[in-house]
Amino acid sequence: MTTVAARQAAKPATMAQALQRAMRDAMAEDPTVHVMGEDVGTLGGVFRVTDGLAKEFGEDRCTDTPLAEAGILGTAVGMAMYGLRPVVEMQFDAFAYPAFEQLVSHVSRMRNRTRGAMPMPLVVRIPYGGGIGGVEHHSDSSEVYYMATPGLHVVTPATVADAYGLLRAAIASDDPVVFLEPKRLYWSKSDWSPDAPAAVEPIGRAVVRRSGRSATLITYGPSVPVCLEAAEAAQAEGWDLEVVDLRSLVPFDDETVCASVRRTGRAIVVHESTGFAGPGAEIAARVTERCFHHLEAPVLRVAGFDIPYPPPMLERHHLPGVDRVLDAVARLQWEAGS
Amino acid sequence: MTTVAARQAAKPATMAQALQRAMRDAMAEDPTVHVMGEDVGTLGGVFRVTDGLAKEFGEDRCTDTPLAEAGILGTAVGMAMYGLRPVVEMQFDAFAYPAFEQLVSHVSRMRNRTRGAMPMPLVVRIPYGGGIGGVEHHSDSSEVYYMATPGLHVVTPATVADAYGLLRAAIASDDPVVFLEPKRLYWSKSDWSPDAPAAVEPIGRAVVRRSGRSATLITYGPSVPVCLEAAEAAQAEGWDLEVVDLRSLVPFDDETVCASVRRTGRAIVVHESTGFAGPGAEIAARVTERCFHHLEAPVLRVAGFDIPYPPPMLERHHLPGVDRVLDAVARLQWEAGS
Amino acid sequence: MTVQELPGAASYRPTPPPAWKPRTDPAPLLPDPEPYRVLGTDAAADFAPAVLRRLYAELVRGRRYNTQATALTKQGRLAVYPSSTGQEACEVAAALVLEERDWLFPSYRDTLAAVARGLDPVEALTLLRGDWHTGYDPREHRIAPLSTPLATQLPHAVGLAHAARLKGDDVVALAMVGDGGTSEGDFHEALNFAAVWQAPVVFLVQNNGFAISVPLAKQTAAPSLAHKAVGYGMPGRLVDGNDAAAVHQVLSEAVARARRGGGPTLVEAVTYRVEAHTNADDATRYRGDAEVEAWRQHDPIKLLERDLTERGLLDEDGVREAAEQAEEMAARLRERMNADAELDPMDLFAHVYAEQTAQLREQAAQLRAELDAEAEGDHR
Amino acid sequence: MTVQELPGAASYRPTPPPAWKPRTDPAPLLPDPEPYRVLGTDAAADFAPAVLRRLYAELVRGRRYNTQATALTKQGRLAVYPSSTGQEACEVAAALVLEERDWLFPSYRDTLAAVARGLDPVEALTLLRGDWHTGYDPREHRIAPLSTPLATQLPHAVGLAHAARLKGDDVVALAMVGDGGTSEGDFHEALNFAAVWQAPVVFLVQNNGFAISVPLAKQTAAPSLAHKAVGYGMPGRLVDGNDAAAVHQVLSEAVARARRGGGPTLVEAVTYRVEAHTNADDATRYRGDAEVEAWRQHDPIKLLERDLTERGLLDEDGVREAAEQAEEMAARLRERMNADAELDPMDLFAHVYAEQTAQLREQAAQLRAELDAEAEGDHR
Ligand SMILES: Cc1ncc(C[n+]2csc(CCOP(=O)(O)OP(=O)(O)O)c2C)c(N)n1
Ligand SMILES: Cc1ncc(C[n+]2csc(CCOP(=O)(O)OP(=O)(O)O)c2C)c(N)n1
Ligand SMILES: [Mg+2]
Ligand SMILES: [Mg+2]
Repeated sequence: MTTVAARQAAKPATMAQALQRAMRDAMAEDPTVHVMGEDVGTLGGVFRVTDGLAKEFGEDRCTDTPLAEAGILGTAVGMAMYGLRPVVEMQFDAFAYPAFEQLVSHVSRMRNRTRGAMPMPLVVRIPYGGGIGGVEHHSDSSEVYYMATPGLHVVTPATVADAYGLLRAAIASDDPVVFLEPKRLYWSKSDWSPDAPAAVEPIGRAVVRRSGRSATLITYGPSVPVCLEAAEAAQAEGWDLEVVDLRSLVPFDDETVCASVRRTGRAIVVHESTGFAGPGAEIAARVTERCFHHLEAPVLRVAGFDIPYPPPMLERHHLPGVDRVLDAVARLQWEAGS
Repeated sequence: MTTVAARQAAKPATMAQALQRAMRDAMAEDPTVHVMGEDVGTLGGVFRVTDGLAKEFGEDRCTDTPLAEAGILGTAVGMAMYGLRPVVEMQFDAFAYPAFEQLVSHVSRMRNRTRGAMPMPLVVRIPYGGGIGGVEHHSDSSEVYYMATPGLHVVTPATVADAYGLLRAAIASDDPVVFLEPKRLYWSKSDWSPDAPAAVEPIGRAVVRRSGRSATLITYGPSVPVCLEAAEAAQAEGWDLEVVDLRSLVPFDDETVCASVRRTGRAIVVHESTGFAGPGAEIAARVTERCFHHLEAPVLRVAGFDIPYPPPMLERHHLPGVDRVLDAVARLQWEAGS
Repeated sequence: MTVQELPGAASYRPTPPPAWKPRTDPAPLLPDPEPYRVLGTDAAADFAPAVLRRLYAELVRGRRYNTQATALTKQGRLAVYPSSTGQEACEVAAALVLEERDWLFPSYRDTLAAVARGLDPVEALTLLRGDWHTGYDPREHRIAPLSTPLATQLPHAVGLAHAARLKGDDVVALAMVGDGGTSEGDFHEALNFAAVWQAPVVFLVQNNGFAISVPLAKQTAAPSLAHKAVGYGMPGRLVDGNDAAAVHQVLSEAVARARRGGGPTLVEAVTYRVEAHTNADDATRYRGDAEVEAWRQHDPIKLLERDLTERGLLDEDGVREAAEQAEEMAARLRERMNADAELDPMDLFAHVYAEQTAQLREQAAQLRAELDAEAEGDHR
Repeated sequence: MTVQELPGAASYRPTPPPAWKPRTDPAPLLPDPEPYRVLGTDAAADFAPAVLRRLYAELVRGRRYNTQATALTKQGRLAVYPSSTGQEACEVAAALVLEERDWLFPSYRDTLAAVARGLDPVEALTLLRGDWHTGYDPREHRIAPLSTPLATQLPHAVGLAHAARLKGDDVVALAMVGDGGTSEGDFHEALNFAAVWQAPVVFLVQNNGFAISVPLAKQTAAPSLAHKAVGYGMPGRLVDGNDAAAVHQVLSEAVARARRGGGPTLVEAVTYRVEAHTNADDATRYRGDAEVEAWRQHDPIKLLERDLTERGLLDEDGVREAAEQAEEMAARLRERMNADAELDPMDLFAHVYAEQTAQLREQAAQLRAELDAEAEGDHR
């Protein structure tokens, strides 16, 4: 797609900028890509992720909609029926709930319903998770609702480069993708060039972010940096932890995850979402099913507590931090095995 | 509550009748109990579960609402704020999705939000599950969405007696209860007297429906009869299966479940819902966490496939039946252990 | 020019009250106090005879289709059928006012509208027969999938019409919904988006008096459902839904308006569901015979037949011919529906995603193995 | 008598077109073409001076409350504050028209309305300070929790009002929502339920021109938001939202109507959000200074002050006194908000359910242990 000559040098960029660039590039390449949502046009989104798109491509390509999430997703369905590729922004996690019926009853089922005649190539971007001091309803980790809905892909980046690559892949996908953007990583920076992601794989592959031999931390999105930090700290206590960033919750990359767990013999799933019937339940269950005889200890889960998301001043007690991850590592029955 | 003299002899009754009776008795005892929903009044509900209530208690106590599920649940929230105990009927599983925001953003959080000042003593009755030849959107098993939402109780009966007892307990609860009614058991019959349930425990206790020593089938709602049948059939193949009916998915009765699994050393979770990130994921994960060293084999899951619910003519291939349960039993690594 | 700049979209501007300016005039948006009628009025004389004759043939076929489909439920050939008997004028007119390039968004009750638009009735009935969900390619026929979640198809229609307009295509979408469906939030959001975007959509509400058992008086307190239009800034039209000519005319005007960039219209057609909600329903629980009988006297076929006959546009031969054609259609339908549907259980995994995931491949293999075992008869 | 039989609820009956009967007359439901005004008109002379004086004092306090709260965000004492500067007339009038037994359902922007109703400002700001979600007992104050999901509070208000009426209590609910919020399905469903049930509710839409950055022209194409009322069968009223006397009068009439069983009313108050959406917003991205400046000239306090002064109801002393009282309130608020909130992390598990589940007890014990370790400084 890009020639070597055109490649840009890597420069510091935020995740928000990489996401913006992904939409911009997709819109430039493909006139059927349309961005829509509340405040995405003139304002550029409350997180500025769509900044400049309306100016560059016009309001018909990047549209401020009326304030109605079911209407936004419902009209996007109709647009996809006519051959467009809508990229819908939900302003915050909890404000995607009004669109739940359209998502579950139509978006996820349209292809199957019509035996493939009517695919739903649309992306629902949802800023999710906590840690930004948001008031109630602004910090939900709602990924399990989408994971439990067959027909959807569920994707979440943890790095600037993945933010670009995964969003490009999501927009290119012929299936609906729920694209979860970790709010508290929006301003995380790294050196990155928009050219690099040409190498990013299509949706569905996890990646080992840190190799280790003692145990595997299975994680994604906002918890990836936490796990990497925990792995560094664990070194001091003699544990050499491997960190797997799932990137895609659906489809799930059993291969990468199980290869790691079979190697280490121990695993912990780490995420912000509440634990009970949360994403970690599936991950722990399937890893156990597939790697049972390699496991020296049960797969543990470090998750948000099973409570409504706390008010800002208390959220640090809820969010799984480095200490809580290390406490779990200590509980991995080290006396028992290898 | 009832004197011995007033006790009625057990007579054959359907689950639908027991549910109706539970509402009737609750309404008679407590004037704050109000039933509301689409067609619950004059018609008595499309499954006739509210039959006769409007006639007996008047339309203000059993109300045909406008056709709008968010409005139904949203107004019920307001009624509960004023001290009533609304019992809301959603006509079918998939038609509860429009009410998702009200359920997740308000019903489940109101008590916590107000530090206990404003509880939400309401019941959301949802006929769920397949096996009745329903067209698309009439057979969803949506329980995991509710399980993953802290603040809700999630309950589902498998017997006529439990239908009565659990619904009485749900209406009496000071917390919101999602009450899932297995559609295909509505017409299941057994000898039952409305007096018996005085003995039914409050929400939160599982029950061993069949004792066995070889392995535990953990199940609930519409899959309970399937598991009991499978257990009978397994006898012929030399397996003595225990069947645990969870009855309450939230709170989860770890005690009963783990006691059984520790005894048998093997477990299979059986439910209709899709498997991936389904209820069985949590159940398998927590049983493994708690009983790891008692397990001779990984906890297996027998669930609906990870697909949108099939059309009526194909649903039998999707639903976990006796054969699929027995196939899973055979995979429990019998060579490995005790 | 962006859609936001198109005429109508931006007429409502916030200005400080000190300089409050007259905004969209609500008067032309309000429906007439009486449902519009053609048959039996002077307007009938102006109506193109060819259209009336076409309507008549389709109404007769439509009625026969309804009775045949209901009969198929009794024979176990359909899982369920929500009949549109008594509402054929709306069903047929909705189909006939559209061009081939236009799109129809039926509600779950509107298989007849799809059939009148030319869809193979067996394909139209797939959902209700139960061999698959949607039995046709929506794009080939420009008919959105028949589906049960009420009012959810309305935003789809708006989005599609909007997309067509953005692409510069001369396409109108006609979306159908019941009186009960107007209470859903999706109705509201769809109409609002349509008006703000000035999308070429026509919303047809068939007010048939009931949502299953719930009468209109418990559904709304509005002067009429058509009055809802003014709150979105679109015209509302009230029409006698059993007067096929009137429905045809009102819908044609709305379609023409949408086509020329005039934006959406809300049409309320007052009609009546003569049969029970579906074959599974017992209508005697919630309404009396007298009301049903009164409506049977206002039958859409009778109304049109009387008019055509009086004006010499229909004679006994014509009536017989229409009946025979309808009977033929019914016989063919019966025959084809009596054949067992061909089903491949492996299709369950074929269309969940564009590319089958590893997870679904595993599960498909499991089912394959089960089916093979079953076929060999060696399964438990 | 059931609610369904109460006057108004059942006025819309399905009858066959042959016998079409006149239904609810839409004319009285339609709003006037111009926003209603009192200040600067003849109507002002009839207005009770005591009410005007009370409004004035509250407006001045309200403005000061707004600026103080915004200042607290800059000092990190509030997580976020959505100011109602410029909208104080609506906020204050909404609070004052209610009796003690009535209920207020504010939107997320309406902390001022809650405060004007008598709620402790620190309790009102708890959500925005971030130490808990709702800082007060809603039942004690009859103020529903301030909460952000837009329009979701409207069906709550309807349900509560309906419940009160069923119980025979003489209680009215007043529910507030923004212009943007009217696009949500919940708005539609709430108004429809209210009208069908003839619930004693007043809906107050503060049309402040914007939903964050989205201007009204992209939100609706309606002649006015008040015109939505007719589609539900309730009266719509349009009022100058910066004219405190006019808002007070229109809301009072609507409350009185609801109280005497006359059913719900939709009031659109035309106003303007003078500040940015919240302290985190940059309003220059989507609107120019000129528009803001024009509205500043139509300031609710200035309007009322001018009228009161001209009529001799307010002199320099009165102005100073009001300012002083407001300053005192602000000083107290500042002081109290500068104290750190007392927080117990174990509260996280205290109110999820009436009775703590075993699962939560386990998790609470985990946090307890972590906190103890942290306190002992021996944690990693
Ligand atoms: C969202 C949703 N809620 C409930 C139902 C169940 N249901 C099916 S038909 C029906 C009544 C529909 O009434 P109306 O909209 O007037 O259409 P009609 O049946 O009269 O054609 C109901 C409540 C549904 N299909 N979808
Ligand atoms: C359901 C929902 N969607 C989106 C949001 C995010 N949001 C917060 S305020 C706002 C704009 C509200 O505009 P309006 O209703 O006019 O009220 P105003 O802010 O002008 O008082 C939006 C989109 C939300 N809080 N709730
Ligand atoms: Mg109807
Ligand atoms: Mg606003």
